[in-house]
Amino acid sequence: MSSPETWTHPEPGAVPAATAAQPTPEQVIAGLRATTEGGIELTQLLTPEGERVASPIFDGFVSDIGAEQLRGLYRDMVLVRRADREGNALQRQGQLGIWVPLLGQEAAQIGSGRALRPTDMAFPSYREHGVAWARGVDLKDIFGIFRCTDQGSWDFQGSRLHPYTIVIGNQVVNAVGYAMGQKFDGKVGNASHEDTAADSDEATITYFGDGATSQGDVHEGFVWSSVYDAPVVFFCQNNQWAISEPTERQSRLPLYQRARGYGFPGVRVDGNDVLACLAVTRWALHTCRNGNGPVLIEAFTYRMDAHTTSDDPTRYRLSEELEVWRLKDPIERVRAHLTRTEGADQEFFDAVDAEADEFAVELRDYCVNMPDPPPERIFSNVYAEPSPALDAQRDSYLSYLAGFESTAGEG
Amino acid sequence: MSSPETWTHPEPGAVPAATAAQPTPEQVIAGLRATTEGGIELTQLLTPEGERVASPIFDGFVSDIGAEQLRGLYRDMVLVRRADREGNALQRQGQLGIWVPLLGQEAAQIGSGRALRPTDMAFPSYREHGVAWARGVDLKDIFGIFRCTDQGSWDFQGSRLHPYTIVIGNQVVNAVGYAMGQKFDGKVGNASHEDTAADSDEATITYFGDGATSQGDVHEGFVWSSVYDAPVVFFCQNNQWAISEPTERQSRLPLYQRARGYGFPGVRVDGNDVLACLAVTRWALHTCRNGNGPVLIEAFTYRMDAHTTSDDPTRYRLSEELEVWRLKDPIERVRAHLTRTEGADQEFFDAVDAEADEFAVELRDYCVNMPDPPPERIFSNVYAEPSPALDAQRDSYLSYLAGFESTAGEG
Amino acid sequence: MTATMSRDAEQAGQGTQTLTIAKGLNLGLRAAMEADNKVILLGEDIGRLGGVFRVTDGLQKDFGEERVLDTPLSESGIIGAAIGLAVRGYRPVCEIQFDGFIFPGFDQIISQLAKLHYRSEGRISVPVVVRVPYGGGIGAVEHHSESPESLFCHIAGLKVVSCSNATDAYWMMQQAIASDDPVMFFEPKRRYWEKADVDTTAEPGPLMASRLVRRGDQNTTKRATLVSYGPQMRTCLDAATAAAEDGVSLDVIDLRSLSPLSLEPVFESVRRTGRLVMVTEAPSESSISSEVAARVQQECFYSLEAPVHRVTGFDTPYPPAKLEEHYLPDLDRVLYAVDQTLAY
Amino acid sequence: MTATMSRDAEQAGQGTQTLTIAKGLNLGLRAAMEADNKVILLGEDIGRLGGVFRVTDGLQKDFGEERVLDTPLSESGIIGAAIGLAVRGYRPVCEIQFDGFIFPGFDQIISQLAKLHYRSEGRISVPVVVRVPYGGGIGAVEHHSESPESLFCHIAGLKVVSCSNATDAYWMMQQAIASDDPVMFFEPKRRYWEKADVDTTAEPGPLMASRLVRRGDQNTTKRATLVSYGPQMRTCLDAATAAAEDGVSLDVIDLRSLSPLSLEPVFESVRRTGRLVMVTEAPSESSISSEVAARVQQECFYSLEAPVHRVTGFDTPYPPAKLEEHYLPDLDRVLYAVDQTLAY
Ligand SMILES: Cc1ncc(C[n+]2csc(CCOP(=O)(O)OP(=O)(O)O)c2C)c(N)n1
Ligand SMILES: Cc1ncc(C[n+]2csc(CCOP(=O)(O)OP(=O)(O)O)c2C)c(N)n1
Ligand SMILES: [Mg+2]
Ligand SMILES: [Mg+2]
Repeated sequence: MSSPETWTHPEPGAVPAATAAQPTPEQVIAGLRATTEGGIELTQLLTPEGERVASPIFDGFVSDIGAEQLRGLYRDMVLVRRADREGNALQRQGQLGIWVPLLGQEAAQIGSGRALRPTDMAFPSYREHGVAWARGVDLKDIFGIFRCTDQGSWDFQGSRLHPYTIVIGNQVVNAVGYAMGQKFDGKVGNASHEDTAADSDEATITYFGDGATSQGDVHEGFVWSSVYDAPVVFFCQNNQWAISEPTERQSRLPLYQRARGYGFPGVRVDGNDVLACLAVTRWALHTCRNGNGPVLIEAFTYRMDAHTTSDDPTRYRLSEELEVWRLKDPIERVRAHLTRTEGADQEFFDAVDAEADEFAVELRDYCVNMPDPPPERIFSNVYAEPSPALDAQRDSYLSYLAGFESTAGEG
Repeated sequence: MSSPETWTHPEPGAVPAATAAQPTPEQVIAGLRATTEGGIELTQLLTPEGERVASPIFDGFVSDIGAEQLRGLYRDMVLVRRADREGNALQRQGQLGIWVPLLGQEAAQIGSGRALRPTDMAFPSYREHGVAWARGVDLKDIFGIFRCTDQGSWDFQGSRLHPYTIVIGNQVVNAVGYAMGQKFDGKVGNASHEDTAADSDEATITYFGDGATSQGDVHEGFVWSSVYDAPVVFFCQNNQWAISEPTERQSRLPLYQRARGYGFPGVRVDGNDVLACLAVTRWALHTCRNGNGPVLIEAFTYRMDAHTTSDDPTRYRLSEELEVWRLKDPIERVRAHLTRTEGADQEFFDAVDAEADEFAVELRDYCVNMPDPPPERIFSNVYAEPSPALDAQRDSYLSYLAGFESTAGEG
Repeated sequence: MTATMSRDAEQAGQGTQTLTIAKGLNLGLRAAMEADNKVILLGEDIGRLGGVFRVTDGLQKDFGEERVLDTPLSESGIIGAAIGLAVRGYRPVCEIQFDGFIFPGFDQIISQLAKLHYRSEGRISVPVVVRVPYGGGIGAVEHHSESPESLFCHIAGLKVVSCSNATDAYWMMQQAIASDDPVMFFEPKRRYWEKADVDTTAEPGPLMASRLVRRGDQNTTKRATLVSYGPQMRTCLDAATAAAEDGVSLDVIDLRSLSPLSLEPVFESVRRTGRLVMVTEAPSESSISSEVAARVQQECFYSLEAPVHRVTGFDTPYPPAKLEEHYLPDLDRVLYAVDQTLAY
Repeated sequence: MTATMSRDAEQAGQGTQTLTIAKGLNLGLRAAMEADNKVILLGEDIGRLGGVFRVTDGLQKDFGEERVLDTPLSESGIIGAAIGLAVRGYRPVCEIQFDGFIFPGFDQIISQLAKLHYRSEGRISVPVVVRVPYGGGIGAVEHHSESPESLFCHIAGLKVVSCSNATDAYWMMQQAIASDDPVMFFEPKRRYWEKADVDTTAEPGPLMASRLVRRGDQNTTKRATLVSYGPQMRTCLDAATAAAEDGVSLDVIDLRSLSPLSLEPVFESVRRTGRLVMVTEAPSESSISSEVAARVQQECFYSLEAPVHRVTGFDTPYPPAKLEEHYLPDLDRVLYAVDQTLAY
């Protein structure tokens, strides 16, 4: 009784159903317990060793990705990882209040992020620095969040990357609302033929974690999008952990199968395979743009660092786990592939590394020189329209502050 | 691309997925649009014409239901319907503020309610008068809710029927918590063999509607119960409507299939077939008691009356729909079966009707004589422990009131 | 919008008409939808049924299913989707069916709706209106008679308003929709059927302002100020009339804007009368009535001849409706409070 | 409970010890779990990790996975399941990881937790404790520094308490768990590491009581009362010390119980000092600070020589943490307010 199909034809006398406490081996492999195995339904185009695997279903979605494009994806991942490591370092040196590392999730974020068209919209969670990069957001604008000088300062509408959201899962319904708007605006289903999508067609993607799938809002997003055929891709990065809790605390089944209950496609992709993430996300966006409604993608990946710089993962997970996942590193497999199959030489890799070094310096310089916001900021933009009551609070506080200054001046 | 199985193996070049706006005929029949067809996976033991249909899976769960027991179920349904009609009448006559009719849902409620053991627990929504009856609750104690004298006044713990809940779906997580408690108390999985359940084993059932399935809390209940193997039966009465909204506003797929995404069984039963509801619920409770965790039952039924006495369904649904469902009346099919197959005669039916008449009179008498609660009630039981602040509010209000009386006495 | 327009469509902008509050809201919504095709309504049963109070009656018929959405039964989804639509450039108006059902959508209101403009440093506006029929007095079962407005008054970034008459219903609804800020719009459901003459041509003053609606006789020695809003305005106006017969002269102020508060008219009045009775059916603890009292004692310290007196719902859950006449402030309780404050 | 008990197990009930607030809470939880095996903890990361603040450190190890549950990431589920467990006879203690994450669980708190005892006419008790680390000053990102306690103070049926020191942490936690009412337990997260000597043998006074923690010199002419709770108690005590050096004598009161309020000690003090400064980092509008002001002006009208003065967080969302030193009341702002009120 371990396959969902049979659960709609229950056999009361048959063997007991698998339970969360006693999962079947099949369930364990499918991702119930933290594991490196994605199971047989995992879509992979590049093996950890860098070999290209054919996929009749998804190859068509990356037919334009040649050696040059692959180098681009490699560079994206290296730069983003370097920025991420710099974030960690800056936090350790007291330049940031906290850092939320993406280490290990570069492929999931770059692959999906690069699948977007400029007109598509993205609603991130808080770890999506790679997506931000792919959207063309200057990563400097991310650092203010973690330095606690601001709450995100890029051009949200221009870049079509919504602000980060920290309350787990609650951006998901916002993304669905946005996608409904795309549909109401006539930006969906304009293609003359199923194989194409019109240039004017749009879609939305939203990012969340394995832990987030337990939240009511994610469910409500699933319901709304399927009922309104909203063009939204739910991109769940299953990095195996929600802080200290493994995925088994959230589900009996592999998470991509959650979509089955709502009547829209759910697929699992190797989240450490940038090519597969690109292909599968492109396919999903295509489906959305054509008016078929939502798609759930589970990117099976791993959080290789702590949850945040405040976290100490040695308290809850074994280092062996990390070792096994290191062998599946998202960057290494592209490097291997480029070297073996696409003739990339050391010079190329050195050049990318050098660029990354420069990038890190640039970020650091920016970050350490970031000015504190003025106290007025506390009171600004609470409302779009003026509020005399709040203005009075501001004025009174500022004149109180000025009092100190003048006293200081006198003293 | 209309079957969930294929959605985990997407074929990007294939025909487009069905959408909510353009459902496949199969989806329509399966319950996407309000319909009388439950689809091929509907479990039915008694046809609308009263014929007994064999079910290798479920027959074993009603092998003890002979002619006498069926008469009992018939009587249950007739009495409950009569109480329900009396509720409507009392509201029309100004004796109740509102009434929430169960007309058409008698089989779903009596079948599932009678499946419970005394030690099982039930968490109802607000329409479960039939469940209350089956739990042995005096229906008089329901009427105060709708007369607005109280908010339920039966012995909640003794009857193991929790108070009615009006906020849609939010009792579902409470039920799951209770079921977790049953498990922690060692009241689950004590049978020596899979076919039986130990006398000490318990389970919980919770009731909600088709509309409720969209709420985040119902989802969180699904997640928690599957993760903790909580012995809880989710009994969804799909009566085709959430006030004025048909089920298609809530889901693309038949609702019982929602369970597929969580990894526990979901079944659809003919909600107008009391025998099938009894059998399927007994099976589900059995599964729960044995420690296999939750089960979702979708009882495919119909709300034959208005949403409440405040509602006017002619504004949003066609009377033809009601006509078709009348042919599937839950009481009529048992009556036909008893007459044709079990040799029940007119005398039996007359006796039940007479009992129902008496019952109605009794309820009416009780109801119209129900005293208003005293003003002190406003202040009592806000806290389990005394609150001086609130006592002061009470005393001040009561002495204010007393002031009127003394003035009135003087005047 | 379909070609055949209902009669209502012609009713907006036609000079003075006698309207109920419900109809005023309905015509206000209609006018806003006609003026801006980005205005879109979301809610449970608001389309085909026209809402359980018929406030959206006829709108889906005239504006179509993509502008008046019968949504899934999911309040977090309603607010959350509205936010997304607002980010996309729409001006969504959500209906929460009853006061007690707003809580499943609370997180979206607090964490997203109220904060997006602030956290984005003004780059994103979320002009969402959340309509909440609120308050008791309709003989309903649980969760259908609550007054949760104080909770929203505590949250920065939200505008909280309440109308008390058909004219305000008509105009404030349009002003709320036109506002670039999120607005919690509390509708006094038990007054939905109260009528007034509404001039649908002359737009009145600003949305976020309190209003002195009755000025007491300044020559009387027994004077006080009554402050209220929404459903209790009727009670206060009746009390003022009754008090006048007894030689007590009351200023009556309709707060209209509950947050941010605009208390100048209150201060001005209290400085004249020296006495304030604040009336609301919401519970008193940590509430809007506490706020008014706190602010008035601060601003009018030397003018007050008696402490600010509050007449409120009790600090209990809303009781079974058979008891609501005791729970809800009424004419007698207001007059009694006035007497008490005068006797101070 | 496993056979091998950690060293902590021995720490409870051992006379006077120096404890941090976090450790006081931890030992309080432990003592309650030992005393009653129906006490059960639910929350995110509270088991293996011991909570992000380590307040539940070691408890899963000693009491097992069925008494310390690492739950799904779902706050409505946490509160909702706790309610069901309470109905079953358990005494659940929920941890909400940070203040800003309580809102997804708000509906369960408002509609179920606060009301079950009332609506069941006392037939059902829901002795659930909801622990909420709250307040700012820790340099955190959004939603990690909020003070939402006023919202809960407005809701009848909930007890709302906050501890400000290790002794209260230890005892109030046990008292809250022993209470048959639902208790919202607000923990001053930025003071978690402040130490005090705690006597773990002598149970102090009742949970629902305010306490005069410092009595000013009655012979000084410059006198006022400071009222606060939770994280701002430290600030107020420091302010009182500083003021004393300047010849200003301050009574300092720790509210402890935020709802229902027990204000007698406040009234008593204000009747002596004639002046009140209420300090809280929560926003001011429609809040607990409004309530204290409203009640004090009512009860102490003739004693007040200046209006009740409030020092609070501003009516804005919590700002980026680089600005929190401006947002949070500090020694200077409290002293400035004292001066202002004295100058009145
Ligand atoms: C509503 C809410 N509850 C709790 C938290 C605290 N919290 C922050 S991240 C996190 C775990 C999230 O896990 P997952 O969804 O898998 O995302 P990941 O961090 O692994 O990317 C938790 C519990 C929060 N931010 N929001
Ligand atoms: C949270 C919440 N939102 C809205 C309502 C108002 N309401 C009461 S019943 C109902 C429809 C419920 O439909 P369904 O779940 O199918 O149950 P049924 O009434 O058909 O039995 C609605 C919207 C409510 N009670 N609670
Ligand atoms: Mg994760
Ligand atoms: Mg229904």
